[in-house]
Amino acid sequence: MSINLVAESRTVTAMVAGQPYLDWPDDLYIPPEALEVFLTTFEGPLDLLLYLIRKQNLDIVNIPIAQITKQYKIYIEVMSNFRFELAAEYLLMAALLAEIKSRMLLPRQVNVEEDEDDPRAVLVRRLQEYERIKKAAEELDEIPRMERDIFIATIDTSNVNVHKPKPEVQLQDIVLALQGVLKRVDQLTHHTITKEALSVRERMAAIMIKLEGSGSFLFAQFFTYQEGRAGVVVAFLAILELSKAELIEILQAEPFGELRIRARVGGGND
Amino acid sequence: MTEKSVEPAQRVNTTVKRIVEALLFAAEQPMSVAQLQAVFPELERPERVIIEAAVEALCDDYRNQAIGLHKVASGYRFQVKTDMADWVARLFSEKPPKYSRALLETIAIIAYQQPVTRGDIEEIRGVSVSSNMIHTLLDREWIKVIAHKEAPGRPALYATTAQFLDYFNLDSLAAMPPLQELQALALEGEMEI
Amino acid sequence: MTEKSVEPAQRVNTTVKRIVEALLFAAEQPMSVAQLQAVFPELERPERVIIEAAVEALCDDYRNQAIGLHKVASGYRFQVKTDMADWVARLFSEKPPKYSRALLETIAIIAYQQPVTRGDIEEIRGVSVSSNMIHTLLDREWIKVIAHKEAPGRPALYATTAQFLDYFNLDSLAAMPPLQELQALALEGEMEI
Repeated sequence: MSINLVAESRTVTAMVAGQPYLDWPDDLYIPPEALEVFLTTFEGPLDLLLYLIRKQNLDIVNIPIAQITKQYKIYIEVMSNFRFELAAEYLLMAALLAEIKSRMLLPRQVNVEEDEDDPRAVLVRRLQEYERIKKAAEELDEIPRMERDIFIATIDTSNVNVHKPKPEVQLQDIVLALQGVLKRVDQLTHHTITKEALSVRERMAAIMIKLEGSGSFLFAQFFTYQEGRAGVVVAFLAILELSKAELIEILQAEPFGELRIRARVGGGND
Repeated sequence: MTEKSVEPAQRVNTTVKRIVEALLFAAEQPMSVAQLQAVFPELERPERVIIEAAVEALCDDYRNQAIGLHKVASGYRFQVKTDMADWVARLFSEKPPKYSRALLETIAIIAYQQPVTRGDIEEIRGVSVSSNMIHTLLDREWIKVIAHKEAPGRPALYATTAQFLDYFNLDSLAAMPPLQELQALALEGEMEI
Repeated sequence: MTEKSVEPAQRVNTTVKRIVEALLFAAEQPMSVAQLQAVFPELERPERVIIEAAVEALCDDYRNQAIGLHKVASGYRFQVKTDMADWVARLFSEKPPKYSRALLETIAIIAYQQPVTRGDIEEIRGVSVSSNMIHTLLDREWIKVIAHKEAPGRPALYATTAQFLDYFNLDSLAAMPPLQELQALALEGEMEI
């Protein structure tokens, strides 16, 4: 199979390897409009190559590199024409194909073992490996699984007078778990919480619980002298935070009147 | 016990019985006759008596098994027979279950970042948080919904409860290990507490 | 399927069978023979073969019911027979989760090639693997880190868990669909350039 593309001086559809293409190539198997949806369905360059090979009934263990490279490049070109954010992997593959092609063009050395030295060998092996995983994934999707095909037979044990022990947790477990999260989150700084902020957050929760369901409270009712200056600051910050988060309303019935605080209800102003 | 013998055997539709059996085992709640009926597509919906006959036949089928079909307030449910209660109790006392890492991470985030929405937790953890996990924590009364965020969907804002602090013997959230030290530890990589 | 016929009927201890039945229904997880044994007090603990015989007899008892005993990786569980799945699915309004190709390919690579590093997965798929995906899999407890490779950066080596097999109703990795054979290379001279 060879590709013949006629170049004439009309509007150029795509530039492939410096060559203008005026029409969509005949062997582009999908209408260009469908490309947008289509191209995003590829799981990577190997997937795209496999598609090209299978679509043309080519033999995977004996792929014509020149032909497949040309096809692949057309797709890549089209992808960038559609301004797709082309993953580097696709470009890397294009480079690899070009390299293999150029090596194929070099005169062969006579007494070298064929397969071992064929620059296609590594690529073909990778394509095969990928294809079998792709098939395996498809099969895995088909076999019966929980939530879709398999349902566990459950019974009620509440008539049995036992209390099921709740899982036991050490504070340390929670700390370790959080550490795990922090380790994962690259931008640690985004989630930096100071000890002081923690007490503010706790107070925020306490205020919300106090306000729950029960009308409003006087501003002063959120402060207690026993807590001292630090306590007042924490309570005040908590009220400001809650107000900022639009969880509470601070009301004043008349000028210089006492402030009242109540939970914001309903609405949703977003 | 609802176990009665079924007289007119020919009234029992075995297909319906089989379906009812599967439904009663798969449902996590008791199911009423009406609920069982509603599962069938309208055109092939069996009459009430057919469902009732199927239920009775099932009661009979399980007469000698370790579990049986019982009628409770809201419908029918398979339960362990009472003579098996002690064994089931042993099963549950044998090994206290464990919480998953995912659940521990979730409670840790709620404790340190409260009040947070499920979305906040997902953002920090980088994976979705199952409703199951939230339910487990709500059930245990370690967290509660303290408000709803004024944002699209009005998501619930979760905070830890007094019970949570009690469980860990803390008198306030401020008594939780401070985070700065944690971060330092996390950065070091090795974790000894 | 573990459904085999039990030959020496006298070996089936009906009391043990009844207890095993109650335990398997009550347990929220599949139970292995060892776990079933462990529920019995030490002095009256039945031998392995007794439990196994009980399990086999139970398989037989439920042969014609809408539910049956099934063996998965972490043990035995009662589940709805597959021909009833469509009916049961009608019970739940939520659609079962769908998994992306990327996730399925990743878990397939881990299942078939374990233990593997993230790099190995990327090598096979030809694209980078997001941390998100790995976390989703860790979170579902389908995979776990079993070691770190002695290589620069000490990358984590992932393997699948029993929960993964349980989810896919398999009792061992060997029960997974076989991988297709790799064809031998047949590279002939390049054709038209």
